[in-house]
Amino acid sequence: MLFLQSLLSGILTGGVYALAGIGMSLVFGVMNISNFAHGDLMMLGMYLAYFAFTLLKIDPYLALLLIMPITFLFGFMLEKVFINRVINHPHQNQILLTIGLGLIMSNTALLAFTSDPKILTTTYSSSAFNSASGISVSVPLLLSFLITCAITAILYLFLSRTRTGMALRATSQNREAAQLMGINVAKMSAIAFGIGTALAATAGALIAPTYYIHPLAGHSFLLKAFTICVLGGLGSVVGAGVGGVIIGVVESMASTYISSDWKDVVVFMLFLAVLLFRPQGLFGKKGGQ
Amino acid sequence: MKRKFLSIVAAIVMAFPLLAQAAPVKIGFINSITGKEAQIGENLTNGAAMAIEDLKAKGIQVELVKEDDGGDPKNALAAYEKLVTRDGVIGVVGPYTSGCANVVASRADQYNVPLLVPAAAKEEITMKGYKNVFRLNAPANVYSMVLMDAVKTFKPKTIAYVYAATDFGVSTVKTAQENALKMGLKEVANEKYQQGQPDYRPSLSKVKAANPDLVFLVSYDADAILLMRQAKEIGLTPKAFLGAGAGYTTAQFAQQTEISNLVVSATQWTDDVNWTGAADFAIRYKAKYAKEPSYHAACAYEAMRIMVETAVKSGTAAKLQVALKAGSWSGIMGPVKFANYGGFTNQNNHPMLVQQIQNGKYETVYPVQFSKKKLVYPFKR
Amino acid sequence: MKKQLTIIAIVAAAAALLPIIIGENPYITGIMISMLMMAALASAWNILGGFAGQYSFGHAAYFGAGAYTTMIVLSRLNPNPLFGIVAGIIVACIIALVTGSIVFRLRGHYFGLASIAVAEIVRLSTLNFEFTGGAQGILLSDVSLWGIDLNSKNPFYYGMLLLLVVTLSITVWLGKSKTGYYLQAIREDQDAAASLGINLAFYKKKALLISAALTSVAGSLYAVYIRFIDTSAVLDLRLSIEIILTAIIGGVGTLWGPVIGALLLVPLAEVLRSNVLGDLLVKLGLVSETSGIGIFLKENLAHAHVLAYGIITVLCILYLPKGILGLFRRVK
Amino acid sequence: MIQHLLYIKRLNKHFGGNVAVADVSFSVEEKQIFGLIGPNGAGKTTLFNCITGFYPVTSGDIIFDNQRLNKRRPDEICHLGMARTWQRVKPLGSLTVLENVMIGAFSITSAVGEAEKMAIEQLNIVGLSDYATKPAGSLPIGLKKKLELARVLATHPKMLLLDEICGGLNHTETDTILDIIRSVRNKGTTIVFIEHDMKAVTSICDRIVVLNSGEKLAEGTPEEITNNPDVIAAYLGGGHHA
Repeated sequence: MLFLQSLLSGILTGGVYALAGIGMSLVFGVMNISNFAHGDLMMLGMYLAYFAFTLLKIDPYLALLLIMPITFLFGFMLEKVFINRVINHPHQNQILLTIGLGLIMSNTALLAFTSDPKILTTTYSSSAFNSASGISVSVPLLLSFLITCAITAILYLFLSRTRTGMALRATSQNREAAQLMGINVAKMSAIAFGIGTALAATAGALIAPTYYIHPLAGHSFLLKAFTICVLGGLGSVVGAGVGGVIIGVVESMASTYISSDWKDVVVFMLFLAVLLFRPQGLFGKKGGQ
Repeated sequence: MKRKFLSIVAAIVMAFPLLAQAAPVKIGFINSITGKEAQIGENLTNGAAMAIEDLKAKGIQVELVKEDDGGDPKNALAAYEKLVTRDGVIGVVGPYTSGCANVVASRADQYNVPLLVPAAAKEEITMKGYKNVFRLNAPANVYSMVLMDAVKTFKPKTIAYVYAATDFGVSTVKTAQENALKMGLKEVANEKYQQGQPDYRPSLSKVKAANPDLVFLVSYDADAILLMRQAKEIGLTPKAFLGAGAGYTTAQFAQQTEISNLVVSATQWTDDVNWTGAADFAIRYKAKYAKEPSYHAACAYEAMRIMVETAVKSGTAAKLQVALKAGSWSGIMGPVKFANYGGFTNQNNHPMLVQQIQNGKYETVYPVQFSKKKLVYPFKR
Repeated sequence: MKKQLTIIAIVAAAAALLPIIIGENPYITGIMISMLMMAALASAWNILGGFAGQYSFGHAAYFGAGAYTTMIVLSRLNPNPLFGIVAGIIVACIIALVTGSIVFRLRGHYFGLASIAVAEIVRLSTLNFEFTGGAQGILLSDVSLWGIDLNSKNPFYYGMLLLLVVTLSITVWLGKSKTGYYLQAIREDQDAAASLGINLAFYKKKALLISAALTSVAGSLYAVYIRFIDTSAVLDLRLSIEIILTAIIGGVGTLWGPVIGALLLVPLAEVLRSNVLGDLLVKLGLVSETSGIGIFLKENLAHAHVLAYGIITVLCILYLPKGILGLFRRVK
Repeated sequence: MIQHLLYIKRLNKHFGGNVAVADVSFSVEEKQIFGLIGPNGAGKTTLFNCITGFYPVTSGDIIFDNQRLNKRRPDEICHLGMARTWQRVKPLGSLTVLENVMIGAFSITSAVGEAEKMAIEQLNIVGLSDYATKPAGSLPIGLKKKLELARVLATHPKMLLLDEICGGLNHTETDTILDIIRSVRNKGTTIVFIEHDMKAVTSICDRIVVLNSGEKLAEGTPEEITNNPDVIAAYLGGGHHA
């Protein structure tokens, strides 16, 4: 009973983690950049969903149709203006640049929206399906899980069936070779960052109805997204998807059977264990360096 | 290199005398304007600002020097030292966070400038015998005491704790456990959590499985709403939810009627308490800032009012210390007197209130002499 | 090497005279202590980051190890802070050894991410354990050493100065030793370094141990100075990032870069925090206190200080990737 | 009996499903100049990486100076007396030329002064003394190759593995390098040599192994190899010119 309940809520929560992880993994694969602003991009999605709901009266899940293109363009622009200028710099400078961009975003949000957390309450925010055996499934969580699955499937098709998708994958495999084959890698980087941003924002918007919206709310997801990326294999979309669900379940199980205040420690231990014993991640292809 | 260093120091040294011009009476205010506690800090800012306005209307002039500590004790100390050595304030209100208040309190006797702590809950702050440290609000142990007292008559048997892994959370639960022991309550679950998680269902499911009469909660603003939502989702229905201050006493929480109705919470202040000016303060605050005042705002208002009124009469830090020690006041926080009792020094023995959300509104339900409504027990959806 | 050591000695001597010149001024002394501390932290980080090119994003763990060990030893075992400092070094080195054994098998992104994970494990464990004071932190009433009054600031000023001098001297010495050359070889190309007989893990660990030990001493001094610690003050990721930013903005891999970074950033943060700028503009009559801009400056400038940090970081990475010292080098 | 310094016994290296080196065996005599040739992707560099400890081998043995190298780290192998250069040169870019060579010298001395002396000596040998204080990253490719050579020579190796040390060089530069290699051999160092330039290989090598698609195709003296029809078919026919 308790086991099933935690397994279920772990899987569903993991779905949202997965989306955040996939966005980061894609950026990582194509651009070889650890994006420390990812959490702040999630925060952006949360606020967009909130304002779409309060000002335009659009359901947060429906608002995704608006949020995704807007944040894609935002990410595209971020890449063009900032990130691509450091694409050949050392990793640490790239990391610090994204940290700086993240600080600017979160603190601008603090000035604009104050540090009062916003709560997005929909009619289904705290509703659940309850089975006779006493297991409950949160309605918004289930919805966001299904949307995550759909988005992941679309992304997968996009990457494997379209020209741009294949070019993205080629760039991710070998940047130099892709360039020699005539792929515009600069454009691919911008597209990858745009998609990564859109996915982060989507994750933010999906979690908004069951979470709170705050300028620093994305930060608790940043390290999770990294863990997911490493777990799934840096750059692997499918890996990140599965990694997200694994992290969700591990967290949920850890808080049920160990203790909720140690669950993050368990996740970080898992992270280190993966780095030690399988540095290429569960779905990574390349041999360890 | 060296020259650069010296010039920077020189620039700072020279910048300050400019700011320290003669003024009526100077009071410092250290607050968390930025950082993790910025949200509560804003309530304190508003409360203090209203006090200054009200005093001005009464013809009492004061120069307030505001400092931000960002929730970092190192900054709080720098702020306090700047206030007392550079700005020449004769009294300081603040800081908000317990960590910052602890550090500043431990230095107050060194500089002999009185510190009035408006809302930090940690007991230690006024338990070290500091001559210059005064505290208006009731310390952490009172939160659980008053909550337990309020439900005592209903004879609950078991209790579960769900609380944030923060100083306030841990301290409050520690004293709650002591009180529960005295009442003969059996602890059936103890779930400490890290703030900011999206999923508390596993912890709540464990609590539900233990089927407690009382669920004792300590959470900050947003977490409180999240926890109660998920509690409703999984069908956790004890006889009472007891929320210790913070997240369970916000207007935002009360507005979520679907999940917050009948939740009981401890607070330093309510707008329907029969203390002088409390209701009026609430109305004016709402008009000015377009939101309900939290107890933090009321604490800051009253602390600032007492500090300034006393400082203006005293004129020096030493006299202010004596006046604060000797004086007694009555206002929106009820009667105030800084006394020594039960190990505390200069602590206002503030009676805390218990309120319950009834139909989306906080109603004071305990102690009886301050309340109009009755506590609804047991809790029902 | 002699020349560099002489410069350090001259600068240190001048810095040692400063408190005497300034006189009894706890506020300014306090800020100078923060500057010296940040300079020492960034310089200690630079030994690993600048020499070996291993960018640790988890140095708060060593700072916290020093701070916590010292406070625990002081409050339970021995009232002499020197014991606490030594115990802090030992604990920090143990954490560094464990961390090193795990993370130095990894390269590039992995090292940075793994160092965060280790630091987070340290932070969360400290928060969850009872003996560390957990979420409540550790508060200490009074400390004294050989009858010196540790309520005054000067002992800490000189303590931090000494730590900085030691750190800089180690940096100079490293620059001219086999270990230093080896670390630089590792920074430039790990495969080439290994093929030339350099035991990568051994030398990286050596650099980490030196760096961690120095960082922990800063943590110990901080703890005794402030006399209250909790995880958000001494183990937070923010601190790790602040250390890196200081080093980068000053100039990674240079002797004086981290020091210059601290001398600029700490006062800047203080100026923004205390809103001196806004007050100054008002006092000078440039902006009216009641005007929109005046109110905005007074109310919001403090809010903006982290924002300013972000903007400076971005500008620095884009236009000064080698730091301020890098700029001077380019001019030369 | 002839003393062999290096034995490669039935060496295999797989990457996932790809076989990069298949069952290769050969041995190198002391003081020999031993050539390792083959078309692109034949597995030469992979073999080097296995021998010098950068890749773990899938199966087989590597015996150097009576020691099994299979599980040794690159730095240990270097200390055993085997040094290598890289096909894509790896100068320690921001260090000076002298410092680069000192890094090599540090494997036999810990004293900075002595390492500097040894490094200057090596720079004289390869003719880079004029560039001693220049950052290594700023050198043109020909000088970088010389630097690679000086750096490994400073480790005083028993055996030197050279990965296309003449690649990208003009004739004069190639001749200088070959002269240096000969003189190094004459002082007692054994040399294994990967090279594309057939002329360089045949002019300098005592013995040659030809790899193709990871397998050993032929082994013999330069004359035997240049006349081997299999080699001509696989190697020369593959678009490369002697």
